[in-house]
This record gives sequence, C-alpha cells and structure tokens, in this order.
Amino acid sequence: MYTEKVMEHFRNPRNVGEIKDADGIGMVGNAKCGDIMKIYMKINNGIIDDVKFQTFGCGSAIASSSMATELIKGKSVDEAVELTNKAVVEALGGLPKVKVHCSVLAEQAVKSALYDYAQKNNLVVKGLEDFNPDEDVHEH
Amino acid sequence: MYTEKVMEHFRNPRNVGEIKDADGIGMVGNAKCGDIMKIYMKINNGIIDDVKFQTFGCGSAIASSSMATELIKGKSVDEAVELTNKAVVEALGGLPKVKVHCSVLAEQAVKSALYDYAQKNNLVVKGLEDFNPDEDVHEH
Amino acid sequence: MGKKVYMDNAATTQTKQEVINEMIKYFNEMYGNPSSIYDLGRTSKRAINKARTSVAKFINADEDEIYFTSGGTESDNWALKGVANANKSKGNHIITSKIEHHAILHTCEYLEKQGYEVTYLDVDENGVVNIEQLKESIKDNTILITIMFANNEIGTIQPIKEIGKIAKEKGILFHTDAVQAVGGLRIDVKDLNIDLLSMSAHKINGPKGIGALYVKKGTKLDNFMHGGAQESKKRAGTESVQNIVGFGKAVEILEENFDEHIEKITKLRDRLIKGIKDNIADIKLNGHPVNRLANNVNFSFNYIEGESLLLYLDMEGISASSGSACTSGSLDPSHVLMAIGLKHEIAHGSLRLTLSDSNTEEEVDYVVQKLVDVVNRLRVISPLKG
Amino acid sequence: MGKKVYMDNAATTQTKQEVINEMIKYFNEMYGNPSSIYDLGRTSKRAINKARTSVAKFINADEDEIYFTSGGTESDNWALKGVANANKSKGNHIITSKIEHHAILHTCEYLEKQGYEVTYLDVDENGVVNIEQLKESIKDNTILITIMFANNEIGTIQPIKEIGKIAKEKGILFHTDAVQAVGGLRIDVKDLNIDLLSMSAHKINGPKGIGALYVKKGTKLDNFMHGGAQESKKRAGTESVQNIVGFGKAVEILEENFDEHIEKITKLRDRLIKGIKDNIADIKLNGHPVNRLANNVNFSFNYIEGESLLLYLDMEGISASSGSACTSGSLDPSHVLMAIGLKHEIAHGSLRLTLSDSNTEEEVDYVVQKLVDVVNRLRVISPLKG
Ligand SMILES: Cc1ncc(COP(=O)(O)O)c(C=O)c1O
Ligand SMILES: Cc1ncc(COP(=O)(O)O)c(C=O)c1O
Repeated sequence: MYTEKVMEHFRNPRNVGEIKDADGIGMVGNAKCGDIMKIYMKINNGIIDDVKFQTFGCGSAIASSSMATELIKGKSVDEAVELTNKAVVEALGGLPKVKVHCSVLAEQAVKSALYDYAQKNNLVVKGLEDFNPDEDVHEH
Repeated sequence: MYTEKVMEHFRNPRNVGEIKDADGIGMVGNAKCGDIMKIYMKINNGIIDDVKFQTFGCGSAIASSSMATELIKGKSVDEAVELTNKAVVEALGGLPKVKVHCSVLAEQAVKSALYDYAQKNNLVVKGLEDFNPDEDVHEH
Repeated sequence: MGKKVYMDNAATTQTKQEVINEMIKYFNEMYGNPSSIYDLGRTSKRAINKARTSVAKFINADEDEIYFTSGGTESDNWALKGVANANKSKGNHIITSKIEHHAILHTCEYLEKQGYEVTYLDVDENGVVNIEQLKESIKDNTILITIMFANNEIGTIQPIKEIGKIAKEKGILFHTDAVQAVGGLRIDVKDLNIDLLSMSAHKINGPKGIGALYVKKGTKLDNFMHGGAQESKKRAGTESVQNIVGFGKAVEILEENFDEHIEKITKLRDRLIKGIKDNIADIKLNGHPVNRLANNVNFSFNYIEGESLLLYLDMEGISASSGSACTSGSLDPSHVLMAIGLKHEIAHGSLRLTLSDSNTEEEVDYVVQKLVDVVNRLRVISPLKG
Repeated sequence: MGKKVYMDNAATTQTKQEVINEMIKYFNEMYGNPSSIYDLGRTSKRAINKARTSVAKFINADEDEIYFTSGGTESDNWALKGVANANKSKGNHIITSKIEHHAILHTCEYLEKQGYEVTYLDVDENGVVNIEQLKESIKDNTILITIMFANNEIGTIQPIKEIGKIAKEKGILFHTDAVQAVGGLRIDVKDLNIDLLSMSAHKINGPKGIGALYVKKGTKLDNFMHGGAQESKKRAGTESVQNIVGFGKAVEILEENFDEHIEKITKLRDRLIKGIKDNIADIKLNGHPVNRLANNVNFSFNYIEGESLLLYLDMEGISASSGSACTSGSLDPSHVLMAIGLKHEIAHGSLRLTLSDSNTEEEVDYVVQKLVDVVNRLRVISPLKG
C-alpha cells in the first residue's frame, strides 16, 4: 500500500512537536474528514530556522507532514512557498491515489503557516497572493 | 441415488428378451420421454408360465421391468393384474421421486400385455375393465 | 520476526487445520460434479448434503431449508432481492436499520432505484434498533423486515426475538443477517420466528467464499442466481464442494464446544476491555455494554486517527480494524459509528479488536501494553490533544 | 477396485496438485482479509492481484478488466443482468442462441419477465449459430448479443470473431460465455472485439466456486452483487482468496504448455472418435466435425438411453455424461441436442466424453472396448432395435 519511504517517515516522523514562540502557525484540514495538520515555524532573516508539526490523521498524513517539514527546513520563505504537493508525493516515492489529498494538505499547511508569518509581519510573500487559509482541500 | 436392489436388477436384469409365440404382448411409454417397455407373456391355463421384457430407458426403467416380470412370473393372470407400481417400488427398496414414473410404466406394461392376451382370447379379466393401453403415464 | 497477534476475527478468521484436512480430499480425489450420476458425482453430492445437515442442525432448521451461496454478501443480496421480486404484488416497502452491513444497505439502495421504498431505522447510543419506530414504520405494503442479528463493528446484539414476533404478528417476512452472530451465540430460527437468515463460513474458521441462506419452507423467494438445477433449482452454479465441506466441518467444530468456546472468548474480551479502560484515558467503549458479541471490543480513543493506530499496531504484530474512513478510502467514517451518535473526530479514532478462541490472556495483555504505547505516541503527534 | 477413467472434464475437472499446493497456505497462514490494511491483509491483496494478472494475460485483457466471481454462473448472470440494467435507456432487446448454457438461458427468461425482449438464434445441424439470422435480428433497441464461445455438450466453436465484428459495427455490447472455451483454445478479447467474457476455474483444473468476468474498460454494467468495496467496488463480498489463488495457478499452468496440452488432447479425442466409429454401428457424432473443442466427443447411439449407458460405464469405472433427460430428472432431453435437430429417441441415447491431458491412449482404448460391450448389452435389452 505505502512505499517504504512513507512507512519510514510514518514510523519515525521528523520534526514532531510545537514551537511555543513560533513566528508562523498554520492549521488546515478538519476532524470531520479525519485529518488536521498544524505547522509551526521559527523564521529568522527570511530563513526557516525551525519547523515542527502536529497531525491528526492517517499514515500518509503523518508521513506527508514529516516530509513537508523536512523539505522546507532551512529553506528561505520564498523557496518554501514553492513547495508543491507533487514534490511531497515524489519525495515520498508516491502515495496511493486515495491518499494524495494528504500531500495537498501538507502543502496547504506550509502555505498557511507562511501566510500567518506574512500577516503578522506585514510582508507580501510572492506566491501567497491568492492563498486562502480557510479553503477546504477535500472535494466532498 | 438408487438402492442396492435397483442396482442389482439393473446390473443383472431378469427375463430379458422376446418370446416369439407370446400369448400377450404389451408395449407402453414413448421414445420422446426416453422410456419404452415391451412385455411378452406365455400363458397356460391362466398361469403366466413365462415372461420376458425389452426396455429402452434409464436405470430405474430397466430395474422396474426386471422386478415387475419377476413379481408376476408363475402367477395367475388374476394375481398379475393386481400388480401395482407401489409393489414394484417396494420390491426395489424404493425409487427416487423423479423415477417413480418408471414403476408406473412397468405396471402399465404388465397390464397392457394381459389386456392383449384377454383381447386375443376373448376373455374378460377382472381389473382390466377400465384399462386403456394407449394412455400416457407421463404428466407433461 | 516478533510476536504476531491476530485480533481481527470479525474481518475474517484462520481456516482451522481440521477444516482443511476435511476439504483436502475434495480437490483431487473426490472431485466429481455433484450433479453427475456416476460414483464420483454421488460422493460429492453426499458430502454437500452432510454439510447441509450440519449447518441446518446448528440453527435448528431443516435440511431442505439451507441453500449454499458464495458468502454472506450473496445471501444478503438473494434474500432482499428475492423477497422483493417475489412479493411485488403484496407491496414494495422494506424496513431495515441504519447500522446494517453494506451488503444490506447497498442492496436496499439498489432496490430503491427499482422503485422499492426503504425505511432505515435509527439505533440508540448502544446501537440497538428502536422497536417503537419499527412498529410505527410498518405499513400495509411492508413486505420485509431485515435487521442484522449482531453488528460487525460494535458487536451489539439486536432484540431479534421481539422483532421476529412483531413480523410474525403482522405477516411480514423477517430476514436477519447473522454473519457475525453465528459464531457468537446460539440461534434457533424456529424459536425466533426467522424466515430468512444469512451466514458466512469465513467468519467461523471456515474457508472464504462460501455461505448459506436459510429459507423457511413456504417462503416466497425468487431465484437470484439463474442457471442449472443445483440446490433444488434455487441456486444455480456448480457447487463449491470443497468449500461447502469446509463450511460444514467448521460448523461441526463450533457446535462441539460451543459453550466452552463462548465462555473462553467472553473472558478474554472482558480482560481486554478492563485492560484498556484501566490504562488509557479519554476513551469510550462503543456498542452495548452487555448485549454484545462475545468476541467484540470497540473503543474510540480521543485525539487520534484509526489508520495510524492500525499501522502502528501492525508494526507490533497486532492485526486489528478501525471504523476510520481512511482505512476504506472514503472520507466519512463508519456509518455505524455515526449512527450511534459519535462525533466525526471520535469516530475516526476508533479501534475494533475481535477475538477468537485461539487468542490467549498473554496476547490480550500484550495488546493492552502496546496499545498504551501507540496511543501515547499518536497523542503526542496530535494537534487536538492539549 | 478396477480401473478408473475420468472422461467428464466438461462437467468438472480434478484440481491439480500444483494448484492445491499454491492454495494451501492461504487457508491458515496467509488468511488475512484483502481489505485489511495490516501486513496479513496486504499479503492477501497481493495474492489476488497476482492471480488477476495471470487471468488477464491469458485472454489479453488488462488487469483492471478482470473481476472475480463465484463461478461461470455468476459471471453469466452478472453480464446479462448488469448490461440489461445499465443500458435500459438504450433499449431492451437481447440476442442469444438456442444452445446456450442454462446460466444464460434461464437468466434470459428472467429478463423476459422483467420486460426485456430476447431473440434466441437457431443453430445448424452442427450447432453453429446462424449469422444471417443474427444480422436480421438486430434492431435499434438491441443492447446485447450473448453467444457462447464453445458449447459444453457438443463442443461446437462459434464464429466469435465474425459476431464480435458485427456487434462492434452496430455499437452493440457483445458477451461470450467462454467457460468451456478457456481451456480449449487461445482467446484474445481485443482481437475478437469481446466486451464481456465469462470464465470458471473448475473447468480448467482449478477449484470449484470461483470464476471471473472480463469487462472491457468503459462498458456500461451495473453491479450484481451489492455490498462492500471489493473488486474496485464492482463485485462485493469477501474475496475467496484461496480459490482465486488456485484459479490463477490453474491458468498459469495452462498457459505454460498450452499448445502441447491442446495437441495432446486433440490426438486423444481423434483416437476416441475413430475407435467408436470403427467399432459401433448406428451412431452419430454430434457437434461440428472440425470446429469443435479439443476435448469434446459426443455421440448418439441409436436404440439405447443415456442414463443406462452412463450407469453401465460407471460400473466399468468410466465417468461420462449424457444429454438424456433421465440424468437431469426432467423429461425432455438436452435443449442443445434438440436444437441441432436430433429426434427425441436419438437425443436420449447420447454420450459425452470429455478429455483432459491426464487421460492416456490406453484409457481411450479401454473406453472404446467397454463402450462396445455396454452398447451391445443395452441394445439387446432394447425393444427399438430389430
Ligand atoms: C454483518 C455482515 N454481513 C455480511 C457480511 C458479508 O459476508 P461475506 O464477506 O461472506 O460476503 C459481513 C462480513 O463481511 C458481515 O460482517
Ligand atoms: C458453457 C457453460 N457456461 C456456464 C457454466 C456454469 O459455470 P459454473 O459451474 O462455474 O457456475 C458451465 C458449466 O457448468 C458451462 O459449461
């Protein structure tokens, strides 16, 4: 079902936890659908120094969160904004079709945290102009 | 499916054959339904001295013919007329439901031969008053 | 490899060695078609009739009231479509419940498309159907009541005797899906006024892909599988002789030590429930506290999601099941957990552990211990806890 | 006990030892439910998908075009009812032949009761459907043509490619019951324009109670078995994993030595036909002289009846079949033998011998020898001969 990479990230998720004085926090998904992701970021000089996540969700949701945080850790805000769900899926070596929405959720969570950071700091981040943090990624 | 008695009579049918100068011959059934029985009798002084049969039909048809001829051999015409299909079934230790018509056929074949004998000899045989040798025993 | 603990016996069971031993000779020794009249065929015919006798005896039915099918799903499809079709002139209304297996619910939906009307009864928080609502739902055109004997997810046992009595009084046919109940409690179709009952072998240590439908003599039921004259012309298709033989044997084994079997499983179940309750906070036992299947344990663990739970348990060698949507590829969690009133996020965090008499106390304790760890780990990751 | 010769392979076959060996571990070792997400479940899932690949490859279909069913009968029921239901808005006319298996004919009769219209094509004296009549029968409301690939009684192979072409030209769905054909000739569903095709494992040395329906991608087909999400939500019911694995293995074995297998059986068949023709008078070979299944021999013996013949052969250890009514409990002989124009009494005296590659020349000669005796004995008893 899941690739070895997915299972590895699920078994040993990287960057689990909270950041108390985070510069940006994003939370997406809803409990109804069975997945919620919350991402915390510490950003210094436009660089994501630290990132942590908390996820309520299935194996691929947890693995996607773990992978997404890994992919943006140490990156600049501008680079992080460009993270796509596709990149997450690829880095995980693929996801089952019915689980692809988990990677979309991860992308949204990252964007959501960056958006929060931008709002708080009155910044305009290229690529977040159209971002709506309250959008639901599930097609019900 | 068949009792051991049926199988025994089927394996070794008694009284198979023709009687060239028979005193009574009866033939019942039709090829359409897959069973035809022909019974030949040699009758002396009202006693069935010899009886033979030929049958086109299934295992129970052959066993029923064999048993019926055994049951009437050496009997008087009046006794033979009283042979019922039930007696044949009982003597065979039973027949499957869908095969009971074979025993009816055997009863009819015996009656038919006796009827032929009566006709040829201008006799009235008690029990054959209502007998119609052309009646079909199958309920189509 | 580490420890292996199978606790998903409501999903399917291991085929018992004695069952396999019985089946094996019907593969390449006694392989005749039961419809054939030669010796090899008659041997097969006898074998399936022997199994039929065992199955019939087990539920106090007559032999000629048992028809073999390809499983519980076919039995359910046949019962519902067959009754609906055959009783069209009488009416087009069917009563069922909201917590039936999909084999019933999706068949009902299909029948709705064909012009039938279906009432889906509510259940209370323990998963028991509402008898008052049932009585009120009965109309002149009601032709069938179909209520499962015991639920596959939460184990709740329905008041079947009461329902059977109501159905009988009103002259309505009564079908029950007893796929989960058959291994868990004694069933007497005559005493319970059951007209049709579905069974499946693979839930009671028999092979997969074989089941039966009990049809009370005189019940108006159209055929579902059309073709050859097998099963007294009621269910066409060359009989799965080896599977039928296995089904028969599984029933015989069950019958032999029924009370012992149930007692053992009940003890394990209660130990498991106690273990979980004593060691994990923020949980809820789903299903009826007393009227539940001997082998069924179903808990919701707040703040966590079922699939993750299952996967972590799998890593510890534990096989279990969940009512979470993520295990089925849909988004909504189990309709059963919704029907008993659980909130979505709670339903997502449910775990079903179903026992067999091969499980041990040691295994139960192992599962509790691992469950404590795994629930803790997932709660640490969860944004909901805190 | 004496010699045993099984020559009723069209009725069912012996499950091959290699097939059993493959199945056995899916009973009590890898017994997981394929829908379960833990290791044991995923193992079962992989096993059925491996079998799916083998079956697909065998008829040049794609994997996702193969759905497992409980046998040939279910496949036929599903194809016909599923197409009829799903294409109601297009029309209600179905074309079939007079010599189909009862799984087709009785399903057609059921559909007629539901308001569908069915044309039953005639066949010629060799059992070949009338292509002209087929063309003439096609109407604007024709939604399905279902013609069997090869006949189970007389072995006649139909002009499937021609029929497929006609169906395609007219935009009508084409189903073929290939239950008997699968083991006897190479089938390429793409080349033959087949939209739906029925198979059954027990006719090719696989287990009983498992089959498949090939459904070309994009074919409008309603579900027949409603319930769980198995088989891509197209066929509900817990998969008979062990049976599916056995089916897959049987196909693999067949594939491996297909040409060799067919050549061997054809040789045996021709030796048997020659032996019977050379030694028994007043007989008729039924079915097509050339376009017939490699394993099928069907003769009518004048003056005698089939059941007696079978029973006497059984006493000599020979298992065979007949189209006589008496073997089925009905009064009319086989509809197939009637359709090719046999007189009743001739049809009653028919014998079908169907070979497998386990049969030997020595067995063939033994059967001929015993047949001579038995036919003689029965002709002596017969009132028709003389
Ligand atoms: C209550 C219930 N009904 C029906 C079924 C379907 O039975 P089967 O898997 O044999 O088709 C199941 C199990 O899957 C079940 O638990
Ligand atoms: C041509 C044909 N179609 C369908 C079937 C039915 O297949 P099954 O016995 O697997 O249900 C058979 C065999 O019985 C057959 O020979």
